[in-house]
Amino acid sequence: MIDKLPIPRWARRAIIPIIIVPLVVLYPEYYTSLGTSQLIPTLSTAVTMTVFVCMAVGLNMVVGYAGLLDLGYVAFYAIGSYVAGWFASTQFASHSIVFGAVGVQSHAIGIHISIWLLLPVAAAMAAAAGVVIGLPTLRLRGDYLALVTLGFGEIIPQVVRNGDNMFGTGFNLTNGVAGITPIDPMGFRYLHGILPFLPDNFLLTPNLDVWFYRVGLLLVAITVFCSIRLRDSRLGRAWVALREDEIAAAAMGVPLMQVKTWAYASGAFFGGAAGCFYGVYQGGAIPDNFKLYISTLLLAMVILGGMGNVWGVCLGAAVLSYLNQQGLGAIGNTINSNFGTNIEITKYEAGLFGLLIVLMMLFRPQGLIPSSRRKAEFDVVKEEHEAAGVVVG
Amino acid sequence: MATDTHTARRPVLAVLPRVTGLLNRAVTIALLALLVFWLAVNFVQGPGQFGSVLLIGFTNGALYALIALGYTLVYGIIELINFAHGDVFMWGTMITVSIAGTRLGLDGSQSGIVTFFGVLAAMVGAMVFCGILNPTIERVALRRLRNAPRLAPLITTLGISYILSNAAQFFYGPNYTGVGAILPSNILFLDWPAKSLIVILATIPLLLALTYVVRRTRQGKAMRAVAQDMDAARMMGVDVDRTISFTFALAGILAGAGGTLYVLEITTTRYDLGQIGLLAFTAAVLGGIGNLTGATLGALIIGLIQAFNEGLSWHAPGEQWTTSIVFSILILILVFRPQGLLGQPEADRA
Amino acid sequence: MSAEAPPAPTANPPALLELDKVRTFYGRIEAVKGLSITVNEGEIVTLIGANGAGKSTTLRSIQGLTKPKAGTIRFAGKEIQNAPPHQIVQMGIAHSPEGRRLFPRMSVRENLEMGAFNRSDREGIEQDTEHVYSLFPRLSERRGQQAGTLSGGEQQMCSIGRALMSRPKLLLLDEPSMGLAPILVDKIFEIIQEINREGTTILLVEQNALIALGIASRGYVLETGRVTLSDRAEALATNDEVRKAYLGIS
Amino acid sequence: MSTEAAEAPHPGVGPKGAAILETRAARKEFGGLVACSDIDFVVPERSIVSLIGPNGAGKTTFFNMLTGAYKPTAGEILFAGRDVGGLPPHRITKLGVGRTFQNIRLFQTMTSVENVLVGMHCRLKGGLIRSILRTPGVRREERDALARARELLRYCGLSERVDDEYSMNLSYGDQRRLEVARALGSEPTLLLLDEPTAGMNPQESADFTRFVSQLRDERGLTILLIEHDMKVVMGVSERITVLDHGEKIAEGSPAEIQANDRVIEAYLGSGAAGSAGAGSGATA
Repeated sequence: MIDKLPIPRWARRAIIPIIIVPLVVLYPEYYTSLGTSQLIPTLSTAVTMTVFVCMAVGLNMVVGYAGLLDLGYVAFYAIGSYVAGWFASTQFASHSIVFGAVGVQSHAIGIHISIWLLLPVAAAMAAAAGVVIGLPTLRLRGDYLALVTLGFGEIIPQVVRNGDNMFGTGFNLTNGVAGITPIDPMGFRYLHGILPFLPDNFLLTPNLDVWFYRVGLLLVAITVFCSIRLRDSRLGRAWVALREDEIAAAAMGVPLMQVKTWAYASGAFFGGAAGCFYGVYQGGAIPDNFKLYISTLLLAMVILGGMGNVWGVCLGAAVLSYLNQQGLGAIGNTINSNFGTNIEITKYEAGLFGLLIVLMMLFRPQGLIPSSRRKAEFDVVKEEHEAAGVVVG
Repeated sequence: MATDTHTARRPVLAVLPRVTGLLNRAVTIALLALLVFWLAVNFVQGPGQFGSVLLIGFTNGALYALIALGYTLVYGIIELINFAHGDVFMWGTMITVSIAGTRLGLDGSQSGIVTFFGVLAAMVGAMVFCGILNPTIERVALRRLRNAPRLAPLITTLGISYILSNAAQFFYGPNYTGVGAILPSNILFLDWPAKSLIVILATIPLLLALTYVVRRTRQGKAMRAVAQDMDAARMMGVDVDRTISFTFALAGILAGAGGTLYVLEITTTRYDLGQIGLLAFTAAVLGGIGNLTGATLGALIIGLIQAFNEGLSWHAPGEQWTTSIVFSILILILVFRPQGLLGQPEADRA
Repeated sequence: MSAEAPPAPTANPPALLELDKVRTFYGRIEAVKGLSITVNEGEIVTLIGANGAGKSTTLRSIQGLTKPKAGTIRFAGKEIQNAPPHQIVQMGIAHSPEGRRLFPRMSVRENLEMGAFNRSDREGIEQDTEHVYSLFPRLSERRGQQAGTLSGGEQQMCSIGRALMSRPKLLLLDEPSMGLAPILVDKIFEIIQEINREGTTILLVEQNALIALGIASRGYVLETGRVTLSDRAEALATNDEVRKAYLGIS
Repeated sequence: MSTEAAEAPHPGVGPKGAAILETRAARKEFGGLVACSDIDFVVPERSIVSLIGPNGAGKTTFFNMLTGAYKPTAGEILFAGRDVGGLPPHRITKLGVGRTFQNIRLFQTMTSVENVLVGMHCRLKGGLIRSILRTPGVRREERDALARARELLRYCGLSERVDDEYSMNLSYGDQRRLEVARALGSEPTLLLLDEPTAGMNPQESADFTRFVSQLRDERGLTILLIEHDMKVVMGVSERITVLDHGEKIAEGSPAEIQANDRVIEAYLGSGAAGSAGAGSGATA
């Protein structure tokens, strides 16, 4: 429809962002007026959604752009969270280092570095881990590579779970199953000094969530921006070439190892930042959060949204993280209260989630908003498929 | 090393691979020596314990092999990691519990013959169930995606995995369920747990039967043909869809049998047991995915690693490190042999 | 020219294969656009045309590998456009595809056995295997060798031999000369003629129009999915346009 | 090699006639199988050399050694006087070896322009951080690269219409041309063409033959090609090397090769190049 209107190309491309961006940015201002339905995402859900969008867009660089299947992305999330845990809590009680942290006594035990400084640190450490994961796998192809990433995704959570007594030395790195908690606050308190019009209660939940949501959106904006810039760069082209045909890419002068490593590192970078932020928001780094389930959930977000397409991935991540966090439960409760049934929908969450994935793959395997490259690929596949007379169903 | 003759021309570059090559070899030998030493000390400290740990290792290995073969069969024919396979296996354990425990009430108190036929019935039941379940999954959810880019069917199997484990939770509840000790735990004077021996002995004919089917029968020939070139197989008159269904059925049957043996050995199971599939899949890759002997070998290695790690007493890291150790070893091996232990090197694609 | 004079078409031979207004899509591209051709019993018919003219797609449509969207394909009187490939093979159509498509990790012998996949007459299979070996003595020497390690010419022989193993009434040959040394091309085409003399009808797709027209009785010229010319082979070989476009003679 | 030596046709590294590529006893084994057996081979600067031989004679294996896809089991491969045996492919490309593939290997879901831009990868410098920031340098480089890519596409005879078309949607002939354009993107001094006329009709082959000569004459490239079409081979090459069973059995000018008994026996057949070579009529 919109294609037919006599609107210039740039304007057409601008219409959707012009509508959507204010809707998203101003969400905290109007969501209470949407009603009291449980289905309306709470601010806490909205913060979680921004975190997952960040991670999914990061993962998309590895999977969608470079075509490297990564089944262990949760490792970077974990690393990000633990960086926050180590450097902004009382974990290392033998030290007392305070640097830029807001709301922490200047002689508090433990290391307390401003979260704002830790975000890039966490991202960088995750990126370094991405390189480490990438290095031994550089000679591997396809599914072997996937398995190694899966392995790292299993090893890192296990290390943090067992890390309260590293190899029997008694050194407590991660505080084991209990995790590191609490983590220092983000430091929004500082705003009170510079923005005098803020009410006194702005630091109380849920008012505080508004600020987390804004920071989350900022992270999303940065991630998406970098992702698009990289996609359109020399490196981005090399990634697509690598995905299409490794041998031809190498013969055209693309250094495979370097380019793959950069893909892992850039993907991990944003996973680390998001993990750090989420750790602060949740107030702790808890091993139970870092399960294979998260890796697969993220992968599903990328694929359902439309692999390779940043906007599709954002949408996929928003939808799935909403469903995962609040939506499925809310839908169940709504059904129960309207039909007098007594379904404990949380019990079926995993199954429903699985069903959603399967149905989506059966009926729209190219994702919600596929990239044009994917679409081209799928069009051919679909036609061939119909031509081959494969019975559908 | 091929670079020897180049030494004069570019000394640094030519020597580098030699040095890293030597280093690699030295590290490998050192690691192996350490492993042997560790095992030897453990053996000397407690030969009896060592023996039973070895047996547990082989038993685990046999169980993993039955699951790993399912991964390898399916991967071999359509190059798909079937993430739902572990859950099919889990359903095999559930069906076994239903038949042997709930319906037949086996608990080890029955006579040998009753137990034997009861177990056999449970096993056949589990094999039939999984042998139908697996091709049904293929038919309903995967066939449509036969020509789609590879991640689409992969993610579908993830979804199915969630559905299967959730369904098990629905029918069997969120807690462990299981059977009594159906099999005797001692044989005569031997200190070894008999049930472990039985599990190993029951696995052998299954593996031989599989080998026969793949190597000798018409369907096996069709499977190999489809695996090597699907279109060419079609041109030869092979019904490709049927062959793929058959392969899924074979994988399911093995998983079903594995499920029964698992329940006999471990006696309990739960809806999330499918995660064990991860280890089995690792075994398949370790051995060289697509290679049947490789999957069995990989499964034995992983079974032994797990048993040594969890069972030995002298400086064994213990159960909480098993996954990390298994994956670390896998990564190490893949770095040196990217195609797995018995896998074929990547075909010449240039 | 080493090829012999083409056999004269018989008076009114029965049509073994008839394509009637067949349309086939490859991806989004309509590769075959309403194609009608006839192959009579005992003939060698060739399809010539540039790359992308739809020659291979036509063969794939006949074998049921790529289903036509419209039109009918009749083989020995029966409509087969909706039959699955394995049934079409059983009816008596065999295919030696472009690029040979052998099973690389099976031996020559196993490849030949795959060709007889739908047969169960052991003796007959044994006989036919020997017959293939007598047509291609090279294969006999290499019977235990993995097909993936054969040279190009040997692979081509194995591919044709494999197709013969189903005792086809109609043999579809796709680019048998591709990538072969000139010396081998002559040899392969001699054998193709011999196979034809033994009673197998052949539909030949070939880039090398000169040699194809040399052994065929009739030919069709395809351009972008349509037949633009059809005639007896000798007539095509002397047709000015064909000479210019496909024979490289101006 | 300067990375910015783009505009002018390549001056060439040395005087015409000096060897730009030389192999000494280059050998490749797979398991026990010897695919290339101790091949001595010389390609003079700015010449056009063909490699012929039956399928499976080791030609493509030999190519793969030259481009770094395979590491030679033994022997030396000297490019511009430097031993490149066993270097990774991208390094060899950067030194100035470009190639095309026997069965076209384009990046299918990339446009024609993008394909050529990937070919230019090793001549561009935009790194990760600077790409994100899109510094003026990167911006300029990208703009120039784009212009150069379009220029190369035109040079290879592709119309503007295909610039933004996915390469998978191009016609067969255009795909072949695009492969050459992509290889030229890396600014090679030596171009390896692996059966470039496979699947072309005689007309197209003849056009392509002219194009190969033009590449040498206008851009100063050295060209090594594997080819089955005797008309192309005899028409364009200055020297021909014949491989059979992984061994070099003959080497010389087209006329010498056509008259060589061993070549006739192993490859050409008694009808010589005249009868069977794809459509090469007696008028050739």
